[in-house]
Amino acid sequence: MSLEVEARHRIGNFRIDAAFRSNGGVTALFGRSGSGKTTLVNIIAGLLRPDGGRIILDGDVIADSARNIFTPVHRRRFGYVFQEARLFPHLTVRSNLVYGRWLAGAGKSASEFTKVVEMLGVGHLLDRSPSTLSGGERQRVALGRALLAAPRLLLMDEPLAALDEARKAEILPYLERLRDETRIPIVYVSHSVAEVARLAERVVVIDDGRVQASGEAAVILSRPTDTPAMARREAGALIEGLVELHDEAHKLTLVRAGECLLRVPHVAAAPGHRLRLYIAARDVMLATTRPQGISALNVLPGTIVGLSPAHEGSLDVRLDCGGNTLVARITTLSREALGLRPGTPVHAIIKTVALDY
Amino acid sequence: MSLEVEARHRIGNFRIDAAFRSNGGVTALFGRSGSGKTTLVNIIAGLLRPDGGRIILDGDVIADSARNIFTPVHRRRFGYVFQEARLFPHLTVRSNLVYGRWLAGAGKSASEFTKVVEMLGVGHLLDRSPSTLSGGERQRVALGRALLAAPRLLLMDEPLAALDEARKAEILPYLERLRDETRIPIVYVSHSVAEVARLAERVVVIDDGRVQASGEAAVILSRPTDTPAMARREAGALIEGLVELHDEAHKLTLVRAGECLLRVPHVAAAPGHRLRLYIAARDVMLATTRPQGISALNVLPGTIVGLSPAHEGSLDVRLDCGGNTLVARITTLSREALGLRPGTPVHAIIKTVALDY
Amino acid sequence: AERVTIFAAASLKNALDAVNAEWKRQTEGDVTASYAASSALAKQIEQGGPADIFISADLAWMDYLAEKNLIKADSRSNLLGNRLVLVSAKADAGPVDIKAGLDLAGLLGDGRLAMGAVDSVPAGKYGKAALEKLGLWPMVADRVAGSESVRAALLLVSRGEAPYGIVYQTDAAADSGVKMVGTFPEDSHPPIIYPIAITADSASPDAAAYLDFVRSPKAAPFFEAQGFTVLK
Amino acid sequence: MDWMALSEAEWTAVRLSLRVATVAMLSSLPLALLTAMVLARGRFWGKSALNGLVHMPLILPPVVTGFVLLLLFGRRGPIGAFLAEHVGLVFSFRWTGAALACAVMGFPLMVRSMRLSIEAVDRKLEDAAATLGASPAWIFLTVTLPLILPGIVAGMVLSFAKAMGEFGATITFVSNIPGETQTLAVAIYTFTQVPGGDAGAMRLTIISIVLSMAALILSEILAAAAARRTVSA
Amino acid sequence: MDWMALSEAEWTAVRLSLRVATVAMLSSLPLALLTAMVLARGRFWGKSALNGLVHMPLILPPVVTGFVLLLLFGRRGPIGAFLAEHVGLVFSFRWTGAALACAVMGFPLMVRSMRLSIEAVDRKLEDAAATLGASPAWIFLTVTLPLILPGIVAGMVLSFAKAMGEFGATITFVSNIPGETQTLAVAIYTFTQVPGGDAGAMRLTIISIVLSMAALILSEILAAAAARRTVSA
Ligand SMILES: Nc1ncnc2c1ncn2[C@@H]1O[C@H](COP(=O)(O)OP(=O)(O)OP(=O)(O)O)[C@@H](O)[C@H]1O
Ligand SMILES: Nc1ncnc2c1ncn2[C@@H]1O[C@H](COP(=O)(O)OP(=O)(O)OP(=O)(O)O)[C@@H](O)[C@H]1O
Ligand SMILES: [Mg+2]
Ligand SMILES: [Mg+2]
Repeated sequence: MSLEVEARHRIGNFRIDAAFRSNGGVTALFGRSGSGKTTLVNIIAGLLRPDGGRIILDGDVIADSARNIFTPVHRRRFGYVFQEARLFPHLTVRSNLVYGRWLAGAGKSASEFTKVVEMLGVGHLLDRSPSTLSGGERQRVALGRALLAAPRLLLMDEPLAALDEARKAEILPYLERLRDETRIPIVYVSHSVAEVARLAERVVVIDDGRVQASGEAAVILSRPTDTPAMARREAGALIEGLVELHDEAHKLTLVRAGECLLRVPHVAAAPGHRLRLYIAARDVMLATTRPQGISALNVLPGTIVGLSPAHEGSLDVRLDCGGNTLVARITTLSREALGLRPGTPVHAIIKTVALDY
Repeated sequence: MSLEVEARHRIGNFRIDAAFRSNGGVTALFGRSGSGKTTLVNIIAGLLRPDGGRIILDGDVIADSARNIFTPVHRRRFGYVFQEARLFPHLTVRSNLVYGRWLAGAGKSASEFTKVVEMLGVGHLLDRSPSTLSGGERQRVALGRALLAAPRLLLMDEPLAALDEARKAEILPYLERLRDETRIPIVYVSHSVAEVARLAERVVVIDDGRVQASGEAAVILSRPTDTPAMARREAGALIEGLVELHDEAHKLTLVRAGECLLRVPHVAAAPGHRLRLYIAARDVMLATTRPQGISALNVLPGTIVGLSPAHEGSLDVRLDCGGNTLVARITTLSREALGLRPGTPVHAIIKTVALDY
Repeated sequence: AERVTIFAAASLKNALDAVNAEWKRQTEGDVTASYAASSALAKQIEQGGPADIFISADLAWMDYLAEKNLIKADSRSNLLGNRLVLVSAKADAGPVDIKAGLDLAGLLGDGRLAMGAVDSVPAGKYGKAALEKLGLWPMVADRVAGSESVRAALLLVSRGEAPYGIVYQTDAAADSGVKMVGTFPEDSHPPIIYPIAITADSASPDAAAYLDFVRSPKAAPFFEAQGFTVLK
Repeated sequence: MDWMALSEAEWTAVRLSLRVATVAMLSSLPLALLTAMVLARGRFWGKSALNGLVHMPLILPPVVTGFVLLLLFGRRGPIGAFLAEHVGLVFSFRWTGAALACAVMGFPLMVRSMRLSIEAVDRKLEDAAATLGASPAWIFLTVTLPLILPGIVAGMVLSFAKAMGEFGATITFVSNIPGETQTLAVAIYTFTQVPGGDAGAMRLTIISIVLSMAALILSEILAAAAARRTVSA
Repeated sequence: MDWMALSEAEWTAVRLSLRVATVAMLSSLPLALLTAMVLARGRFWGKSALNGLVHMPLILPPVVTGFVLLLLFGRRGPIGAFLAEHVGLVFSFRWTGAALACAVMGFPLMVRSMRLSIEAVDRKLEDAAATLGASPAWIFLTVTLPLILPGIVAGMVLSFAKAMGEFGATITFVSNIPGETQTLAVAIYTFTQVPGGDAGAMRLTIISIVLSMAALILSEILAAAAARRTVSA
């Protein structure tokens, strides 16, 4: 599964000129308000015919201005969760949900419907009119409508923005399963680093219509300077690991990443399964000696690779811990007190619960 | 400034029966999607005439079903930032912004306009039509429109949901200033504990139309069980302190809370100023002995007061640290390893950068 | 018997309905009448309208069809005549002797003279001709309110919109709201004639019989009852 | 209410009027919808001309419209002759002609209402349907059409009401033949043309009003039902 | 195009038609808007009756409408007498009467268009305006009115077009007085009533079409300008 997007377009004074590619999985579009994320998604969906560019999904040329190819929206079968819900006001919630499903043919079973409805918690709303729904309910129905349309590609424009954390925590695992099981490519617009870190394989950072950075989520999210849309507090590093074993008694999972062993909250994945962990810089503590008697379960020995310039009294310390890059944010006071500089051997201390989403 | 709200109403199968009072400042409405937050805000605004109840602002009876008083919406002068932007499609962004300002009379100067426009970053959009704005731009204009109407009370329904973290970080301080300087009471609906912790004096937790808990933000946010809308990862404790002194060199501020001294990122508040700090349980580490050579600047001695039941391999430990209640989330494995039980003396370790918003 | 279809000027409705009822009773023949403005009927006949017999409210539209050979020339005759009268709404209005030199303008005061539209409605055309003949036209030319039909003119008078009106005797007789105050001399205007003819396209074998019936003394009383003069 | 008792002929006129108005309304519906769609959404050369043409029956005196219909759709008219020969559809002096006249007279009213509704449709909903795999035709059927229902109902009401009151074009085009082309409105007109016809005209007018009111109330109920389901979400 | 040269009388009819149509359109605007508002938003006993009344001029043959106008607004009619005495407004045999007849005939068309637009307005925008301190009247002026502009324009177009074509009610109510009540439509009708009048009727019809088309195109430009600003946000 691969997606290639290239688009040049102009609306009013705004100009978009962006290209990115992804090899399936979730591609996160990240960028400040007004940077062109929705415009780009609209172009992918075919709702906006760009002045130039092309879209290739799995070798299938969906659109190519050079060759004058333009597949109309309804033949693309790209599910789209819009930034505003856009429910059909004249249909009930149930009819909204099955609108695309029906068109997709018998591809989706009734059990799929039940599953999605349950996951989204909209079962009690099925016979209601969209006008009577709350903001979050509307967004959930819109999400369900796109999911049930059996799309070849999912475009999601801030799909969880109006939802409470508890609800998000229910939906995210579903999206993860979707990503892992069906391998439907997903283009995901979000302002939440936590969401992106958890879901995305690739991150494309858009700024003023241009791709400012794009690449592996692990790489991009570790360079907060590339992502102006990310608040500083969300900087961190993404590390890849393999599930080693589960400690069922304590509901923990051991993850091997390079030479390190990390204890994370229980993950429903078989040993050997690949896992990505986003470790926020603010969650990493440094110690010059191995601390004793502390609650944190992860104490990783490592070496300081680099220090970012101080900003507002704090700085980011880049570490190498057994082949993994970690970022720790500490105060300038701590740096002075501990005398940290590149090459200093340190211990990175990370609470297990900080790795829970 | 005080606000008293009492409302009983029924729409379809949904029934709201809620009452709360606040003594000014920001009151956060917290609750899951569909719990009735928007309905309650609509009742306060006067857009929905409830079956019964009353609204009293500063002794001024705005509505009272018992006495058959109902001030029409436009006489209430309650600014309202809607969950959807609701911009006037036939007016330019500028006209949208000044719509209420004009009606409010000369109360707002041109400099106020410039200030708000700048803060929201919508200066370059002034002559555009709302239909050409991005989702976040629309929300910002809606925010500006309400702010500029010189309201007596501000109702904000997830005003920052569609915004990126960087933009939020620009707007939040403005709202804080608004709260502190103008003393306009604000009713603030949000799903973000960080936002609520930062802004709100009071938190009202709504569940299925009923007030499930209401009170000081410090109290409510420390009892995550009361707030099902809060993901577990957002549990924590709010502590109150006074600014002691500033360490300009290291951009730190020392805050005295009870007998403890906390180092937090620099705060623009004069010594003696009250400050509220929300300390997430996931950010608190426990140690049985005082650790040495670590980067965390805050190591607070305390005693375990209680332990919550374990859930999914972790539990919350309630501490008393020099008169402050803190909550630390640790794994069951750590509890066993460290042999923690009520009465155990421990050190709570909190990174300074974790206290940055 | 074959159906006979009559296209007749709308003002003939009352009389002709009665005649037709009698024809049906006597011959058990089928007859149906379409009443409309003579102009519309003439044009419909021109476009192939299913009329067997045409009765026009004036000679002009019959001539129009005759020129185009759309009527059987030998079947044409003048069926009915009518008189032009002056009516007034005021019950106390005295009789008016209609002759040259009449101070019609004085009678009208600041009111208007209601009549059929002088360019299009037959009664209007006759009325204008009569006024011209009597030399009264210049006096009232810009005081005329031309109606879409005689009936409308009559209504204007009976509603008091206009103090006087020029209408057919047949209409005036049937309206208790107006008072007939004078009759125009018969020689003051071209004879008011309702011509009748069988259309060229008529295929109904009963058309001729019907025409004979309408022109026979058996039908005359019905026309006379409505105030028409039956022409020989 | 003996006075209200209708003669056989009058009953015929009532039935005919209802048939003519209903057929006029229903048969012009598809073309009106298409025209409204084209005017609301299309961008083409000659759009103004089409728009003007649609308004013609309103701008022209009904007599002229009737006359034009007579010339075009009459037995000897180009279209009338063609249709009679190839489709077997004869308008001249038939109730079908009355329906045609009423349909033409009501056409601009129908088109305007529909166009207004089409222009008010949020195209974003149609976009959403397309992303769900709906073809343009399916979108039209399942999204656009239900959303413009108020305009369609309004257009139908106006067309029906107009058909009940239309006599100018009708009588000019297809004459005034009892049982065939004499609708209520034409019958009323006929009554107004003869002395003593007022009572008859009044009686028929009241019948016409009663019928139209019933149709109107029905339409309001339908529209309200449609609106209840399409409160903007 | 000597054939097109207009006589002085015809010029008068043209000017009169434009004046009558314009006055009819503009003067019925406020009442039509009010009625549309009441029908779209109001909930009261007798709403169906009001709705029926509004549609009356469409349902009744124009001649009947003309009769009714004469009965009500004529010199002796209750309203006509009152207005003549207290306001100095006389309709009978005046161009004002022609304008009244045209306004009445166009009224249902105007109301329907406006009502359709009013019903399509997102009330939530009005709510938003209220929270910003706008009184109901101010909301109507600054929010509702601009949003229903398409309906108002459509209503005005229909009313104007109808006024250009109206003659049945006009001639019945205020007769056919050259220079005073003889509008183009009435003049055309007059031509159709005399043998050989076709050329004259045709000439006036073309003029009427040209004028109406100009008005139509103007309205489209206005509507497009309004629409450009109110694309749903
Ligand atoms: N007209 C109606 N008929 C039936 N139920 C309704 C109606 N209007 C609202 N509700 C229900 O009332 C509940 C409260 O809605 P409300 O909009 O207040 O929720 P909310 O707390 O703002 O949620 P969110 O966070 O999703 O915006 C919802 O469950 C909604 O479905
Ligand atoms: N018709 C238009 N005319 C002018 N500018 C436009 C038009 N449409 C969009 N824009 C501009 O294009 C930019 C990109 O818009 P877009 O909706 O793609 O932003 P976004 O990244 O999705 O932002 P958000 O996070 O706020 O939703 C915005 O600055 C917007 O103002
Ligand atoms: Mg966007
Ligand atoms: Mg809500």
